[in-house]
Amino acid sequence: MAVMNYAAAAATSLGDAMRRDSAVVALGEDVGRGGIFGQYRGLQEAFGSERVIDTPISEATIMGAAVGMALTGLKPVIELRVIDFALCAMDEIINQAAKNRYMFGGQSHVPAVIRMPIGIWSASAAQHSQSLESWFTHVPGLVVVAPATPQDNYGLLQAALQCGDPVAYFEHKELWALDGEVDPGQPVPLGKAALRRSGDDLTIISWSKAVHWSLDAAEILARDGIEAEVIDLRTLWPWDREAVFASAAKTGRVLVAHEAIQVAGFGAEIAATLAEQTDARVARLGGPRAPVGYAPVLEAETRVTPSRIAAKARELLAR
Amino acid sequence: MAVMNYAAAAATSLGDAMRRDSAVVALGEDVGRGGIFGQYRGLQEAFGSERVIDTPISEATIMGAAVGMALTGLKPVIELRVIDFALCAMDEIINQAAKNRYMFGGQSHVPAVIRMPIGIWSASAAQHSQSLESWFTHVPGLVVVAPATPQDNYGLLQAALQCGDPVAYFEHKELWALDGEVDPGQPVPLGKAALRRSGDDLTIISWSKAVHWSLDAAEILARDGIEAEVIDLRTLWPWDREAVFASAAKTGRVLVAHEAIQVAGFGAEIAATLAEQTDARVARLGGPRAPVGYAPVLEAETRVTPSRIAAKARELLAR
Amino acid sequence: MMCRIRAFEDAAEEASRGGVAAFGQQAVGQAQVRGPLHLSTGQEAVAAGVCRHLRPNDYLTSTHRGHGHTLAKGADLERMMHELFGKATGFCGGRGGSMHIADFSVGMLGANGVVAAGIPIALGAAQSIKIRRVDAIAVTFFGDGAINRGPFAESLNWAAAFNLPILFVCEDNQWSATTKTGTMSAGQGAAARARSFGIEAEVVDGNDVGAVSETARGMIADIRAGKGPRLLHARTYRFKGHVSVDPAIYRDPKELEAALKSDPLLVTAAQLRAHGVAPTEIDAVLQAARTEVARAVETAGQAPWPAASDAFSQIQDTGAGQWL
Amino acid sequence: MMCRIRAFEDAAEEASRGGVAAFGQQAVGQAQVRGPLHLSTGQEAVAAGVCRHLRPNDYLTSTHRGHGHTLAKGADLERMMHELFGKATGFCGGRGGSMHIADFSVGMLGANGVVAAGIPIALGAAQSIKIRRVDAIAVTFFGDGAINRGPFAESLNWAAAFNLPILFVCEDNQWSATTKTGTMSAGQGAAARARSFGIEAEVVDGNDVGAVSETARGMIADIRAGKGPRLLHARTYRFKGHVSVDPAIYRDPKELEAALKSDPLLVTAAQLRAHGVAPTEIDAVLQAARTEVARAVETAGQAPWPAASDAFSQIQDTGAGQWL
Ligand SMILES: Cc1ncc(C[n+]2csc(CCOP(=O)(O)OP(=O)(O)O)c2C)c(N)n1
Ligand SMILES: Cc1ncc(C[n+]2csc(CCOP(=O)(O)OP(=O)(O)O)c2C)c(N)n1
Ligand SMILES: [Mg+2]
Ligand SMILES: [Mg+2]
Repeated sequence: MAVMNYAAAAATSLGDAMRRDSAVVALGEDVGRGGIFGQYRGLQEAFGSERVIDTPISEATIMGAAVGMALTGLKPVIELRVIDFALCAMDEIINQAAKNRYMFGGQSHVPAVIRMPIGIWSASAAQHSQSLESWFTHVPGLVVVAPATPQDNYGLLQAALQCGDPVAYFEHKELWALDGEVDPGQPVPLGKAALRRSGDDLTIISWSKAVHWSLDAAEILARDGIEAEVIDLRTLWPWDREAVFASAAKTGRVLVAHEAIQVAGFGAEIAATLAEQTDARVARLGGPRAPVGYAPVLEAETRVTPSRIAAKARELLAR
Repeated sequence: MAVMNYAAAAATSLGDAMRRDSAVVALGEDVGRGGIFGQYRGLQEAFGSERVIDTPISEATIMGAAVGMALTGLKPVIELRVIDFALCAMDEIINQAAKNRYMFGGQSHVPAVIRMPIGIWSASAAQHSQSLESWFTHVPGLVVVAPATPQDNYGLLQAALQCGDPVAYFEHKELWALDGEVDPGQPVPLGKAALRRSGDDLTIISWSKAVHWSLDAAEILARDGIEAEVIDLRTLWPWDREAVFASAAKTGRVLVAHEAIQVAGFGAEIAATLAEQTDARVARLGGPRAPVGYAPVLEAETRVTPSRIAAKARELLAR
Repeated sequence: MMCRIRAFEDAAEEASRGGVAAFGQQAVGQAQVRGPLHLSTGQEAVAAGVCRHLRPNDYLTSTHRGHGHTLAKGADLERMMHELFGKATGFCGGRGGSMHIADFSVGMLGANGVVAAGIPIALGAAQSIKIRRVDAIAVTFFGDGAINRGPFAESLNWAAAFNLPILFVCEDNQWSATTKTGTMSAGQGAAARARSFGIEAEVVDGNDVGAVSETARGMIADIRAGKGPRLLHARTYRFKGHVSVDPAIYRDPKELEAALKSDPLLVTAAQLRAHGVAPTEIDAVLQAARTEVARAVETAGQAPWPAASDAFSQIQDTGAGQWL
Repeated sequence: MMCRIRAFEDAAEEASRGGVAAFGQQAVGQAQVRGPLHLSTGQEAVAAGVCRHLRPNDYLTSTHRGHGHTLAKGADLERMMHELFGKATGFCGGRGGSMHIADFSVGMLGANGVVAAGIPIALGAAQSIKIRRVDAIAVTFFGDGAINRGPFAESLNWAAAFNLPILFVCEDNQWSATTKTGTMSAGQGAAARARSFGIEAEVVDGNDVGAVSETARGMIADIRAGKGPRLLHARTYRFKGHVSVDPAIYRDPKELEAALKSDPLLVTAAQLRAHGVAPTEIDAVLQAARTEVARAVETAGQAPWPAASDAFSQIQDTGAGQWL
């Protein structure tokens, strides 16, 4: 048990996995110097440049090569820096990594963890601020993960490396410095949500950085005696229906809050599923369908905030 | 007014646009020989190889170059063959074409029509059978279109070329040979759904090839006296809320049926919006979250069919 | 091997009539081999000449036109035909078909429906060989059109920067679908591009299996000796249309006519005759291949279809069973 | 021009302290220039030497490190600084910032946050020039690291295949973020790669504005004369970290020390002195630039922020107003 930040939790987790399993390797730009956010710190020193592999700026080939590595006995961790640049490697992720096993009738497996940090990274504007996790939930073959805490970043990375499937692994660009307790002995299973706060009046479902805003929103609501239950989904595919449905049955009202653009975001999937299968009232709050602007005032317009979540919750309660 | 197939309607429409507007050009692989589905037939002969441009197999650069063309006074029509290969050009579509105007504060515009046929193309297996239209509805800056008939392919292509925005234009891989009447004088506006069949018992919302299955499903239901209203959305972004909400108010039950994988498909957005804003009961039917297999029996499992739509409709009516 | 490939392609072509809608053709439904079928007829010498120097633990990636490569790498002909027929007994259990033919048991890591996509996969296999300190190499086949896609250049750079054990083979059939590749390719082709990354490269007559074999042998020996990547550019010709239903009306019939004169099977037959092999013996080889293929077609026709439930297996372990 | 770029970069750097979280630094919030700020300090001679031969109707695309290129293409310095401050009066109305600096009125079609993404855009502009029969050329700047991304190779091929009026300029500062580019780049670099596509290419000392200018002049004349694409590889050095907050502890301080000796401003000053220009005159130019920049910083500080509603304008016309 130690306090460390979200970036260090990832580096520690990867290091622990590499020590245990010689098949685990990491590759990507600038990983040798620890990654520009410290998320690979110390690893090349510990495991050498053959297992912590600096690469050219060749996203398509980074991902394609990782598929080749995975098919031949390795378990690559692929650094794509931010989801925005992962757009340069979509054929390799979607057509190659995700479909390989099925297409070849189970002759092959692609155990791989594809790190593609999401979210608004303050003042980084339209090409560095996207959250495209819902895209990957739409693609068969992929597991989709989005940790919100250092503990989960440690534990979910372990689980992702062990599961044997290609995992779209979404850290958040603004969580790197978040400190928290990390217990390496505490497993964090894929597909299990975490109850972050209990409440009876409504349920807020969230993941990644939006979990923290949701908790802040719950605080705001609590001042008026409204008790919100906050669920951190953690894994988007497969998502923890059991936890969500149980909470929905309890509160009868479910708000899904996420940073990604609301239109066709994963909130739509959850809300639609609830509408089809339960009597809960549903609402969503995601970003507007607008690129993220550079100036603080513009950026602020595209952010989902605690107060906006709280306002949306009140609206839902009034319905 | 003439009878022509869906491919010929597109070629005719593009030809008419090129005749009217010298800024319109087309580029992509094999367009000079008319495209492998005939969707560019006769155009290079008519307009020369400077305006109907054969390109190397370089999807990223096809799309990137088109952005440069659009920024400098042209209106490119970009042939990416199938959505599956468009994955090789995602940075250019998402980070460059879609965001350009906003990022540069309105100094620029990217009038462009990006043709990326969707759908299962029989016996073409996992890498040639995807329907990823929901991804593009999630991306600000883009208009999203999916014509179901020759008339709409003619008219929507006209509208797409005139709108001045980058348009993700999704023809269907199995509709090329579909014949229908085409009246070039009949405009088909963006953002307007088409009522394909009237009914009072439930509404089926659909687009692209699934419209035809939905109409067949309505026939099946009609045998049992169930009258389904069938709405062809035609434009996914902006979608025709007015038409959908009006029908939902009338029937009280809405089924969204699409070929794309159900999980995080655009049906989720429509269902979630209806659940948030109306009292209609909603249901979705999309493909399973599974890659499309080659053998007919496997492929059939991943197809949305008239009988499956009808069965889902009955389920919804029983709820 | 070349005869087996030719016999296979001819039989597959025969079984594919009406199997796909494109090039103005409609799918008629009752074809035994459905979907886009890309034949390597006329290009047999490249696959045969290169792969004879490979061991089962060497890795290979291929293209949409991958039957010849797969056979040459040692895959079972019958199971391949079964896969083309979409049967449960095929290599991919009917899930993949022609464009996704693969036999991982002999190191054949897959055909690919996306042009140039196999190249980085082989590159990764080569890096994996190095990391795991295995005595093997990786080989990747790709077309002349594929060299204009970014991943080819990225992979050349990477292979050279890491000195990886990989052989790049450009199988140049002069066409990219309906486009004459020369009109869309600048410079002196794949070999020149490889050399700009410091990779040794050679151009050979891809219709002469002896020439291909001889050059590949030397290059593969170098690669095994740790001398780094090599590129082989083999010039050949696509006898058929882009896919089996494509009548290829966009090309000058004279071009095909001329190319047929360098049919690699004829070239080899002539060489063998010059070495004193009796024509009947040569015919017998092709005859034997045709008999083998005919048997494969027959068993493929009788083999069972996959179960419908196979549509939902081998996708992923995590969350298996949850398809909606 | 070089002095104006230097003064601009120095001021921007000053205004950006604490402006972004990366490289172990935290954003403190009150910085005037926020977000990743990539400085071209030390690379001024490349922008200046190339762009002096361009006309306003020539097109230019740039990289994440695009201030120098933009100024050299003729953009207004003050409006640039306003954009870096995120103000309504900036070129992009505060929507873009440093990574998306652009001035379409002088043909500067944009910096780019994605490595190598500007290259195909310039290529398309060049094709557009040809289609519209305009008398102009396109130029694209990119880094040494960018040449390993596929779009660079794709664009070289395309430019040569279509004989387009485009100048490729590789601004080689020896580093790609925290990685020494040489370790990741095979072969003889950008020029060798261009030649493999049949594109004429030259390597110049990018710290010598005279040398850059002379070579660019010749190449641009050739391009204007319809002789097709050219590539210029200019060797220079990145004086600062990758972004302004990066202390660049990963590189040998001696390397920087040596590089500072070839500071393009010093090189030029020495040349001017040798031509009899008085040192005071030279100083005056830099001083004037610093004064101009100081004024820009001042007005930028006072300029108005964009309206919140600007977050929802200039996105798209079709469906405008529908953001949820
Ligand atoms: C990325 C991508 N773009 C386009 C296609 C469509 N396509 C399939 S094969 C082909 C031609 C490929 O030419 P070449 O590489 O020479 O291979 P050949 O077919 O001649 O064997 C094209 C354009 C594709 N499959 N993938
Ligand atoms: C496609 C892509 N990959 C990675 C990055 C992150 N990144 C930004 S700049 C940079 C280094 C670029 O090096 P170079 O091309 O030499 O330009 P320089 O920064 O030296 O000017 C990297 C890796 C990016 N912006 N885009
Ligand atoms: Mg070819
Ligand atoms: Mg550099």
